[in-house]
Parts: sequence; structure tokens; C-alpha cells
Amino acid sequence: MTQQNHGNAHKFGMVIDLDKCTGCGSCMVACMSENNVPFKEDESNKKDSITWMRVYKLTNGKSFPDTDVCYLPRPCMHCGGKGDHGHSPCVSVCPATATDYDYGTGIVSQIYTRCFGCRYCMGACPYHARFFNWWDPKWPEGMEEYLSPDVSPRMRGVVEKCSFCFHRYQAAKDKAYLEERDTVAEEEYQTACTQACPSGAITFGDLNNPDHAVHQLVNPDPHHCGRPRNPKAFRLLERLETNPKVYYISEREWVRKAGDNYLDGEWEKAKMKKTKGHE
Amino acid sequence: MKVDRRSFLGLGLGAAAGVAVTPATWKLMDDSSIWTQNWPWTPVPPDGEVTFEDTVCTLCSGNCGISVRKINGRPVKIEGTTGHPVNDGGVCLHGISALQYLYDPSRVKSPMIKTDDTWKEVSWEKALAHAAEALGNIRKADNANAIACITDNDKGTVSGLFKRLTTVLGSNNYYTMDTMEKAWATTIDAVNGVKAHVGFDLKNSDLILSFGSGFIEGWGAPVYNFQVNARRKTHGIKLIQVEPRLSNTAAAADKWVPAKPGTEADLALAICGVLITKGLYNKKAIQADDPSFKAFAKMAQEKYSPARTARTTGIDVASIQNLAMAFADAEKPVAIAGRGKGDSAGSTREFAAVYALNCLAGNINAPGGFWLMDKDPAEVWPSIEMDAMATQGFARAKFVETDTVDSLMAKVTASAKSPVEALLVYNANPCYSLKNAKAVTEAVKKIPFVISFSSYMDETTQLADVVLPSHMFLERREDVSLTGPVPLDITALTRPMVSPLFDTRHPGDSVLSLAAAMEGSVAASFPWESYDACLEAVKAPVWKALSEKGSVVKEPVSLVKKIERMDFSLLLNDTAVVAAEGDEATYPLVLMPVDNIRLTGEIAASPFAVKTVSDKVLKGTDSFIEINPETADQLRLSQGDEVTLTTPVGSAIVKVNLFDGIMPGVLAMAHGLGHTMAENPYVGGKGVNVNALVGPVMDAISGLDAAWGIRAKISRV
Amino acid sequence: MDSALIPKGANRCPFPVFATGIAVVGVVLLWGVYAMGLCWIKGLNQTNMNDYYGFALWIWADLAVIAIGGGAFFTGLLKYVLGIDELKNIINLAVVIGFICYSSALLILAIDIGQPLRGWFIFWHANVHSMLTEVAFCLSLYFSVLTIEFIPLILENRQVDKVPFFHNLSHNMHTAMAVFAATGAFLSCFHQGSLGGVAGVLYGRPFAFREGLLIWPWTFFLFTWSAAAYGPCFTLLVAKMVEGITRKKLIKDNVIHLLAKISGWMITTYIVAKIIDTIYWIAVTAPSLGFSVMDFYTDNAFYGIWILFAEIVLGGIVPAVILITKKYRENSKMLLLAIILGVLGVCLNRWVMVLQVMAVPVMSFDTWALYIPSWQEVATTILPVAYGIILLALAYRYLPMFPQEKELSTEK
Amino acid sequence: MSELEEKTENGSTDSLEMGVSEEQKAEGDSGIGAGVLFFIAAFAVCFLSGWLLFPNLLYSKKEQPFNFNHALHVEEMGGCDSCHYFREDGSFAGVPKLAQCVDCHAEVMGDTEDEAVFVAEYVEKEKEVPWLIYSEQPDCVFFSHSAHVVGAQMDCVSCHGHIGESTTMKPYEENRITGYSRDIWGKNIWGFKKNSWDRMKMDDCAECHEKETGSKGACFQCHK
Repeated sequence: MTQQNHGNAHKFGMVIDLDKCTGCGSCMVACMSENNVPFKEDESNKKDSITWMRVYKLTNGKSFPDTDVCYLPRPCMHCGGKGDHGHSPCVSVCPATATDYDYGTGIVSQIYTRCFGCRYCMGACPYHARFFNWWDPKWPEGMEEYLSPDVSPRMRGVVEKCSFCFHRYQAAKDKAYLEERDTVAEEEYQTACTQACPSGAITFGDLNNPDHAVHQLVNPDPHHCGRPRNPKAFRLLERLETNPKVYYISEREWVRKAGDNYLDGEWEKAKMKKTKGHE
Repeated sequence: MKVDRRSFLGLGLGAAAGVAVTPATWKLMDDSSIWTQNWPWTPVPPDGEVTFEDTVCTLCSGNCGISVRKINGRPVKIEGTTGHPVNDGGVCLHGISALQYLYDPSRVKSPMIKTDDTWKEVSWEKALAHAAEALGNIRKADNANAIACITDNDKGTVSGLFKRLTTVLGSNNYYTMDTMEKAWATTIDAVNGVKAHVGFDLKNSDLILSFGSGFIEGWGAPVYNFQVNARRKTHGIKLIQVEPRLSNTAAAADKWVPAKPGTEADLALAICGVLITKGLYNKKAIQADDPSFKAFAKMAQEKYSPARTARTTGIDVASIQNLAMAFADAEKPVAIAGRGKGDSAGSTREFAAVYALNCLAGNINAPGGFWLMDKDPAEVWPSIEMDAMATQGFARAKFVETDTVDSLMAKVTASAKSPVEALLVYNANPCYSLKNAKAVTEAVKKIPFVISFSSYMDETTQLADVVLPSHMFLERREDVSLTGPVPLDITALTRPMVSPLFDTRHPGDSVLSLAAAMEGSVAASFPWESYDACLEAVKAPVWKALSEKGSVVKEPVSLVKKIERMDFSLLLNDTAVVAAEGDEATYPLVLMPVDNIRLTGEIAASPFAVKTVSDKVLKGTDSFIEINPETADQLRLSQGDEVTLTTPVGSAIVKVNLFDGIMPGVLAMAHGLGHTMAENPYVGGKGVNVNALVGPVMDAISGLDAAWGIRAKISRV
Repeated sequence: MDSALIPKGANRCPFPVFATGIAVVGVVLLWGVYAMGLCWIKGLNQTNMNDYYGFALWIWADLAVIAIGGGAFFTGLLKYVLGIDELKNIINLAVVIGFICYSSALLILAIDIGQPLRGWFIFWHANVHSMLTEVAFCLSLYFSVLTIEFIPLILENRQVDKVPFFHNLSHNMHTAMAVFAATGAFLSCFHQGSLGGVAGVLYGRPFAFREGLLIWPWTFFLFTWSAAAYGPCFTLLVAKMVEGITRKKLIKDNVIHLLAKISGWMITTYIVAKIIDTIYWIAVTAPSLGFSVMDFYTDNAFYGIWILFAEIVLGGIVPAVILITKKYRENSKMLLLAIILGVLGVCLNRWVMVLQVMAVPVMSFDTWALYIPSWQEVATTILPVAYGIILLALAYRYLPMFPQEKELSTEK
Repeated sequence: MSELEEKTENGSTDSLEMGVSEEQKAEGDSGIGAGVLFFIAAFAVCFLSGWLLFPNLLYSKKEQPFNFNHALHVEEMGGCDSCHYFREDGSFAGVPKLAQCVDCHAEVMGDTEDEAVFVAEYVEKEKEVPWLIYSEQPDCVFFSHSAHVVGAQMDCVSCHGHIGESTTMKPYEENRITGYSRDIWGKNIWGFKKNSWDRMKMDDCAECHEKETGSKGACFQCHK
């Protein structure tokens, strides 16, 4: 399967323009609403709050009035893993194959009915993109009426995470099959967060398709597992070789630097190298 | 045969072996795991046909177009309508959460009457009769003017019906809640002597100079502005934010100018002064020899010289001059005001100063500028009938001169016996959203009879005597006019997306049935069979387009044709300076309420929205105050410390959040927490309502509430 | 009352005293069972674990008991495979401890998973790439082996042994024990290793991640080695404790010293490897991922560099030196100190490899996550201890666990 | 304690031991015999109930609201897709809704008792028929009919069997533990199947996928 599908495989990914993001939280709520994410009375313990899409607030660490703030939305990165072979940090550790890497789409699945709740995948994920259902999901009386049938509600004791709204791909494919088309158009498959973002900061599409906006925005380097060639783009924790499919763009240097860990002086060196490389 | 333990051993082993070679064990093992995959208490949403239906969101004044995704007619998701002039597919977190408002546990599910502090669900007939009787008694006592009515604004037919009801009952005490639009309108009226609706053509501007507006934090039409903000990167629109705190807008801005709190007007005037001195204003737009302009110019140049203003604002002279130069150099600059989301009014002096900047730039009614729009409500109302009681009541003086609920409440507070004997409240929650909310609550308690038309058991409704619950917006058809400061003139029609869940009514129908219950001239003034009939009749001029297309978009918008005068003499008035209440010696710090896009005001935020709120704004049931680490150091406070925050108005226990982006000496606290709805523990009972800590300051010019903060002190608990 | 069950010639306390002791520990056990029940019925919300701390206190306990239970496989290996016959005098104890530790580990795993009824998916839908799958398979297989190793000892109970069938079974099993011991040692090497691998393969967690050999990170080998090294320490510690409580000498000193010496040399080699691993990690692995070593030990209220010092010096070098030096080893106080430090050292290592891994932030804008277990977690973690004490007490009372006991008591 | 221990040891252990031992010996012979007997008895009972009783206990039987004659409808209407159609968005409509049936059955058109019930109880009362769906998959499954029917050109029979030829509706059997229709696991309690439509478990999907596409497919192909 792996080999077979590599030729015409899609690689769905996301590009988030951090200069456009205002931290408004639409993406978070669009995601919760689209994916039947439950909520509890108290959600202020963020270490125990299911937010497939979470917006982090980053500060540049400088004091008044040189302070700067940037919001960074963090969905599941759908890592390709080392060498982009599909051994994502989480997929490779799941003992029961409850999460797998789809070589046809590059999407990391999570199957709630297979998961038995060992939470090893959560420990493996450096992005904290995975959430455990510590509680039975519960909606106030009558509110379960708004639940969508496209995403199955999770039961207590299993892990869940962002699926790049895979059900929307399923629906788009359904339509394509009926219309006897082979492909799904770029606009036919968009995630709920992309669609909702009032700033248009999120772009979603096939990174392998040069016609798609995501490809054009970051210009992924196929020889380096999709590393962005756009100097303003970066991926979170690039150095861990998790090879995420979520890219960020920012004009602000401190933001790009915050995307990874650097020893003292390393960033400056890396920057020099990068500029040289682009000359 | 003797039965001993070996027999039992045999029995056990035999049973085990017997079961092992049947399918039972294996099937049961499989089935038990399948059982966990289908726990009966985990909901299974029914599948079906997907459809989309469009309506308009009325949670704020932005009026975004929303598309409701339905499964077999059951709404499951809210998305932005692609191509809608306000939001073009985008949608804010509150709009997306609208279905949570539909199923909100604090919805009032049927009419209710309160007797001896306990609520009782009653029939509509009974509730209406009860309300009609109370109102009738006041009228019979020749005191019709003691009936007051509060609505959110005076736009649209439902507000029109409330205003009409108040009038025909015999009262001129109809009030609307303060907003920045109201403040802008007053300012424009004072300066130009025209009635206009303000719109900013930000999309086509190239420099936005914002004086404390939460431009991307819910100001005006939030999604519209998000999209303007996103255009900045591609269209080279610069944003400069004047504000003492690094808000999200300030963070997104090209330049952040942290002026001391409350000195925004000074800075704007100083910039005016520099522009005038350097002759960098639009000569065509300004008649330089006009005596009133001369007086204004003199004041701006002298009293607000960069040197003097540098001291007041904390912004150095060079920066002030650079700001002025940037404004002058821009081709299409625009200055905006209206603090935070603009949910409250503000200082007329501040609005006027900012307006003066726009006038100097000559951008009034220009592309990319400041538009004075002439919006025709396109409504035809039949004449009213007033009986003797009504005529007599209406002839009396209004309780307070200005149209502000603050003043009304202050009047009630000040009087031994409430002059208001009955209060009708629709789409407003003064007990929560007005400043000094505790005093307002006490005032409302003094009013003998309160009728709430709310869909929710909010703070004001909790104090009511009768609730005539309304459908929430997804359950009703209603015309809505865009009131946010966007350069658009749209009247839209909301449509029922779902049949009403509870025994509620359309507020328009509630007014009609209340009027019918009053009989006589009151009933006669409402000749329609139903609200729907009323809507169609009143909106007759645009009904065809409205009902067919769902909205009437006037394009191009009509602008105020002629501006006869431009008089900024109101700025010469020193008393217009709005200072923070409290003396500096007792209260060394300044507390500013700040708006947070993820929280709402009047109606509490949804569970989803509250879930997104940072744990540095709300943790458990604790609110946080932002404080500069330097100030915290002086007070020996560190992150998470519990402190008592005291202002001249009240005090609360809050936690400390160190934030480098706030000016030393200033405290910031988020609006929108501290709702009390017990029925909705997902949002109620969390944090502190900052409105309970800040008192209103009546603007010397407009009479609207102009408070932007209050002096405060903190001490460790 | 129960004297008919007590090994012949063994001296045991009166039944009421014994029963009282068991009852006291039983109360603790019941408390643990109650907490366990809560976790099963109400779910893992009974714990203070969260999405950052998906693995917490009892997984540490799990890893720790497996490490210190490593005495069983290693002593078995020494006795049955390498033929160090003196160790037959302590092998029974090692096996019982192993059995207790491994059954506890399995129980903890059954409580730890969010969907216990789906636990068998790990076997049925196994992902062969996962270290946890390897752990589950080897752990359950080795537990079966331990049960087989434990059975002959049970069969030696005075009453059971009288049944000819059981007597013969026991005898036959004894003769085949070398095979089981060898199998056990093999399986043990793997699951101890794969438990080490659990943390070491986390390439998204620079604090835990280690390079390695083929698919196995260095932690794989370090865990196996450390279990072999420190396991006997725990066996010795339990022996000393049993001796202390019963106020009897049960194992001859030469046996103790022999095992201590072997353990000492194992610890020595292990700690050398661990130091090399740590230096490589500090100098190469972590910096290549953008971390300097102090990033892992600063900016938080608990995890300081002291923990690395405690693990390597106090829990490694000190016991190693004591145990390999004849003079120190044969000084009973020094010996006791060494085995206690050893046991603590290996437990600390497991703590670091589970809990500190979860605590260290990886994204530059993330924060340290510290956590305090709930009482349910504490009770559930204590549950195996109580269970272990009871099982050990029963085994000691009714089974001929210490072959030298009789001889030693006559000597006295 | 050690004093007490010593007392016990020097006490009556020996004599006690003798007693017990004698007694046990006496029991021993008959005990084993009884054990074997009990073993056989228990084995037989459990074996038989596991095979015969268990499958019956596991499933509850439910009748459909009224009988539906597929054969008759196929004859009148044509192929399956005349009632079980695709919506424009590519989704599969499944069991027809009342509105669809009413197109023909606004009034009674035949003379069967079932139709009379249908018209009286459902059409006139505008109530959806609560059909029990034999092939209902659990919530976690996303099954694309268009991928199979249009994409892979499969016929309905491959998965649903010859239901189109049936004249009566068999009782719906529901697994009491899982709530699944028995058709998912299959009639055979071991889950053995003869025909491709005898079972509808994931393994059956995977088997066909492996054969036809060379891979079982990624999880998200069929899960949601």
C-alpha cells in the first residue's frame, strides 16, 4: 500500500499566517462545534481541557513597552515522522493500532473505538495535540440535539485529537465518486477551522499539489521531508524530525525562533546560513 | 459419594473447560468490548440529509450572515455565509456557538411569575393578564409616565413596537443602552449639527489610527474588521494603536503607542495641533478662517503642544510628531475611537478630538475615510391612539433628560421611592452590563414591577416579577439593521432555523398580546394579527426584497449630503475631561476594564467560548487582573497571588497575572465574567463582573457614561 | 490452628498474631481495592492525571516494581543457567518477589488503561512497532513463566506435597526449571528492555529520547541491565526485612554476600554505561535538538540537577563501591545501606524516565507541568505493596521458602 | 513473639499433623472419583449451554413494525436504487423516509393488510416508520455507498444478499450486550460465513479490500 500509493498520494497540510491571526478563538470553537467536542463545567485547567485546536499566546519576553504578543493556533500536526515515512511519534507507539498514518492523505487517524486508553501516544506527542477523555462526555439537557452525525462522539477512557476534519474529505469523496470524478477539488475539502477563520489566516490543501495555495505559500522541499523553502515559514519543533504538516508563517523573527529550541547563539548562526543559502 | 473440595475442584475445572470450548467466552469477550464502544449513555447523533439555511446572527451589532447546517432539519453547526457583505464566510466564536445559546440551560422555558421570591411557571394568558393588570393599575392611577422601557437600541421593528407600546401606555420614558454608535451620533450632532450613522471605510484606507478601539477584539462588526486586518498584509494598510496595554489589536498593529490611560483625547488633539502648525491638513475640507476653527486651532497648538502633551500622555515629543507626520503622509488615513468592543459610550471629548483628526485629514465621506451615513429605516408605522391616561402621562417630563439607562438608574437610586413603577426590559441586561452593576441591581430591586422579555434567566430577569420569554434569534423572523460602524447599509431578515423549543414567543408577538390584554386604545394601536403581519406591513417599502433575498443591501450607501457647519468649540470646554474616579493617595493604581473577544457582555458567553478563555483570565472561579511585573514587584506580588482589589465603588478578590505588555501602575481586568445564572454552571458563577468595580461617569457634554476606568488599590488577601 | 500447613520444623508465630498482622495490612489492601474500584467504575477522572501527565504515579510504580522484581529472572539465570548453586537458598524468595512484582504490574496496567474491557486489543490488534506491545507480550508471557516457577514452591506445602500427583508434578517441574528459567531470562531481557524503550523511543521528547542499536534505544539495554543489577538488591532487602521481622536468620551470609557481590559488579558496569549514556545525551543528543542539559533541570519547582546526582552518585556509584568492596559488603550496616540506596536509585531512575519526561516542556512556549497524585492514585499504588506483604507473609508461613531456615535455627 | 512461636512449635503440631494426614488419605480415593464425575457433569452442562442456550440468550428478537415485501416493490419499481438512492451530495439515503413512500402510498393502493397498517398508522399520522435496519453499522463507521456502488461498481447483493427477493421481513435480532443487529456478526455464532453477505464485521470489509485493492486501507477510510 505504502509504495503503491506514494506516486499519486495527497499530503494534506495547513499553513497558518501568524501575522494575520488575531487570537480570536473562532478556529477553536469551529473545531469543537464541528467535531462534537464536549465541555465541562470548569475548563480552566488547560491541561485537562479537550481543545483539538488550541491557540497559544506567545510573548517575546521583553518588558514594557517593547513587549510583543503572537497567537499560535495548534491543531494536530499530522506528523510524517522521521524521514516522512509515516512513523509519527504517536502512531509508532500506539500498541493497538488505534491511530494510523494514511499514506494516501498523510493524515494521522484516531479510532476511538479501537483505542483502549493507554495514553502512550499523548506522552509521545511534543505538541500536546492529543487529549484523553477523563470523563464521560455530557451535554446539558437537550443540547446533544446539535451533535453532528459526521463525527462519532467519544466515550470516556479514549484519546482524541484533530483529524483535519477527515469526515469532510469523506463527504467530498462521496460526491466525487457519485459524479465519477477521481479527484476532490481544493475548495471541496477544507477543515472547519480554515473555513471559520475570520482573518483567513489558515490555508488548507494538498502540499503535494503545486496548484494548491498551501504548496505555493511554503514551497515544501520534497528532498527534506517537506521542509519549507519560504524563509518566513517554519514548522514547530523542526529539529525533532517529526515532520509536521502544519506550517506557520510570520514576518516576525522572534516568532519564527519560538517555533523551535535553540542553544545560545544557534539561531543567529542558523539565520546566517539560511540567508546565504537563499542568495 | 462424598462431596468434598476435590468435587468442587472438578466442578470448577469442568465448567471452565466446558465453557472454553464453546463460543461463549470468546463472543462475550468481544461483545463486552463492543459494549464499551457503544455505551448507551454516549449519544449517537442521528444521520440524515444535509441542508444549509441562511440567516443573520444578532448576537452583536455586526449582524454576520450565517449558514446553519442541518441534518434532517436538525441544526448541527453554524458557519459563515460565503459572499455575505459583512463577513464573507468568516464567523466569530460566538456566532459559531449560537446553537449553544439555543439549548442554553438558562433559557426561560415558559412564562413565569414571581411571588414571594419564588418563580412559578404559568400560562401565557395568566402572565399577560398579570402584566396587563399591573400596567393598567399604574395608568389608572394617572401615573402612566411611571412606566419605563429599556431596549438595546431603537433600530428595527421589535424595538419600534416596544417604543410604541411605551408611548401608547402614556410614557416618554423609553431608553436604549449606551453604545459607541450612540456616542458617535451625539458627537457628530454636536459638531456638525446633523443626525448621521457613522461608518469607517477601513478596507480602503491606508492608515488606521486607533485610539483604544479593540479593532480586532470585537469592535464594531467584528468579523468585518478581522477581514480588514487580514487585508493589511496584502494591501499595505498600516495600523497604529494608542492604548496603555498591549491588547491583541496593539500586538497586531504596526506601531503601539502606549499613552497613559485616559489621555487618548490629549494625544489626538496634540496631533491636530502639529498638523495645523505644519499646515498638513486638508485645506479644501477646512475653512481656516472660520472663527470656531481658529479657536480650536489655537487651543490644539497651545494647550496641547507636543511638549505639554508629552507630559500628560507619557509619549515623547518626537513620537507625537512622528505620529502626526505618519497621519499626514498617509493618502487615506482614518482615525477611529470607541474603546474596546464599543459596547459602552465614552467621552465626547475623545470622540470629538478623533473626529477632528478625520476632519483635518479631509476624509469625511471620502473613500477609505470616515463616513456619515444617512440610513433610512424604510418603515411605515400607522398612527397611534392615545387615551386620556396616555396623553396626560406622555405630557409629563421625562425622568431624566438624556437617553441613558445610567441616568435613569441613578434617579431611581437617588429617590426614596422609585419614580419608575413598572419597567419593561427587552434585549438588555442593565444589572450586569451597566457600570456599578451592584447599585443598578439595587435600583432595579426598588422598582415595584419589572417585566422581562429575555430568553435567558440573566441578572436583570432574575429580578423581574414577570418574564414573557422570547424566542432566541434562531427561532424567529425579524428585521435587523446593521448598527456597527461599518460603511454598509444593510437591513436583513433573520429566519427561524428551528421551531421554538420552549413555550416562548416572538418578542413582537409578546408586545402585541400584552397590548391586546391592555385593551382600549393600547390594543387599538396595534392593529396587526401577529408580529409577522406587523413586520410585513411596517417594512412594506422593502418587504419584497427583504422577504425574497433575506436582506436589503443599499449600494452605494447614501451619505449625508451637506455638512453645514463644523464646530469643535465643545472641545474648548475643560469640564469635558473625563478623569478616573477616586483619589490618587488612597488609590494609587488605575483599573481599566478590558474587552476580550472570547467573552461577551450582556448575554453571557457560551460554554464553548468560555472554554477558550485563557487560564490567565479565568481559573476555576477566579478572575485575574493584569499587572506589570515592575508594579507587582513593588507590591511584592507574584504570579497567581490572591489579592483584594478595591475601588471607590467596590472590592473583589482576584488573582494576579503578570503581563509585560501593560503599563506600570495600570491594572486590567476582563469584561464579561461574573455572570450569576445558576442554571448554567458552564458560564455562570465564574469570576468577577468588572462592572461592579467601576462606576459610571456622566459625560459633561452628552450625559452618556464616559468612564474608562477607575482608581484602585490592591492588597494581599 | 493452622500448624498442619506450616512447613515441618519451621517456627512460626501463633495464628492470631499472624491473622492480626494480615488484617492490618488487609485494611490497607481494601483501601487500595476501593480506590481501584473507583477508577474502574467512575473512570480515570479519579486520578489527578491530565493530558500532560498521561503517565503518572502508578506507571512509575509499575516500572519500579518490574525493575526491582528483576531479581527473579536474574537470580534464576545465575542459578539455573549459569549454575551458581548457592543461590538455590535465595531463589525461592526471588521467585516469590518476582511473582508479586509482576502480578502487581499487570494489575496496575489493568487499572491504568481507560478502557479495561478492551485491554486485550493490545494482543489482538497489536502494533508491532510499539514498545508497549512488546512490553505487554513479554510481560504476560514472563508472568506465566513466573507462575510456573512459583507452582513447585506451592506444591511443596506440607499438605499439598502429600498428594502423590502434586508431589511428582513438583518434582518434574523442578527438573525442567532450568528451561523455564532460561525462557524467563530471555523474556525478561526483552520486556525490561522494552520498558526502557518506552521512554527512549519518544523522539518527540528530547529528555527521554536516546539513540540506540537497530530498533532499540540505549535505554532498552540500560533498563535490562539495571533491572538485573538492582533486582538482587531488592531481593536482599526483602530477605533482610523478613529476617528482621521474624528475628531469624534465614539465609546464610555467604549466599547473601555472593548475591551482593554479583549485584555490585552489575551495578558497577551499569553505572558506567549509564554515565556514558548521560554524557552522550548531554553532549550530543540534547544539543542536536536544541536543548542544553540545564533546560531539563531549571525553571521549575521540583526537578533540579540534584535528581541526576542522586540517581547516578547516590543510587549508583555509592552502592556499587560498597558492594564490590569485600570489606564494606561484609559489614552488615554498609550492606544494608548499599541495597537501600540501590533500590532507591533504580526507582528514582524509573521516576525520571516516566514522570520527568512528562514534566519537561518541549515547545519553547510551553511550561513545565508538575502534578500531585490524588488519594485514589496513592491508594492504588500502595495496593500492590499491601498485596505483596500479604502474599509474602503467606508464602513465608506456609511454604518452605528458605531452605537454610531449619539448619540456621538449629545452629542458633 | 518468638517465645510464642516456640510454644507453638513445641506444642501439638505433630499429633495434629498425623490426624489430618489419616483423614486425607481416607478421603483421597473417593475424592478423585467424585472430582472426575463432577468434572464431566460440569463440562457437559457448560458445553451444551454454551452451544445451544447462549446464542439464544444473547439475542433478543424484535418484529418489524409491519411486513414489507421487497420482491413486490422491486417488481413494481425496478432496481434497488428506485427507493434506495443517492442524494446529490453523494451521500446515500438508505431506508426511504415516509415522504418518499407517500408518493405512491398516499392512499391504500393494494389489498394487503400490511399496507393498510402502513397507511393508517404512519401515512395518515405523518409518522416515520421505525424500521429496524438489519445492516445498521455502529456510529464509529463511515460507509461510503457511492465508493462501492459507483466507484467500485459493486452490486447490492455482495453485501446485502438477496433481500430484494424477499417477500417477508425476518425478525430483527439484536445483541443484548452490544445493541448490534445479528447480521453484523453473522448468523453463525462462531462468525463463520459461506457467502460474502453473511457477515458485516470490519474483518469482512478488510478481507475484500485486501483482495480488491491490495490493502486493508487506512483507518479513516471507514471510520469517523
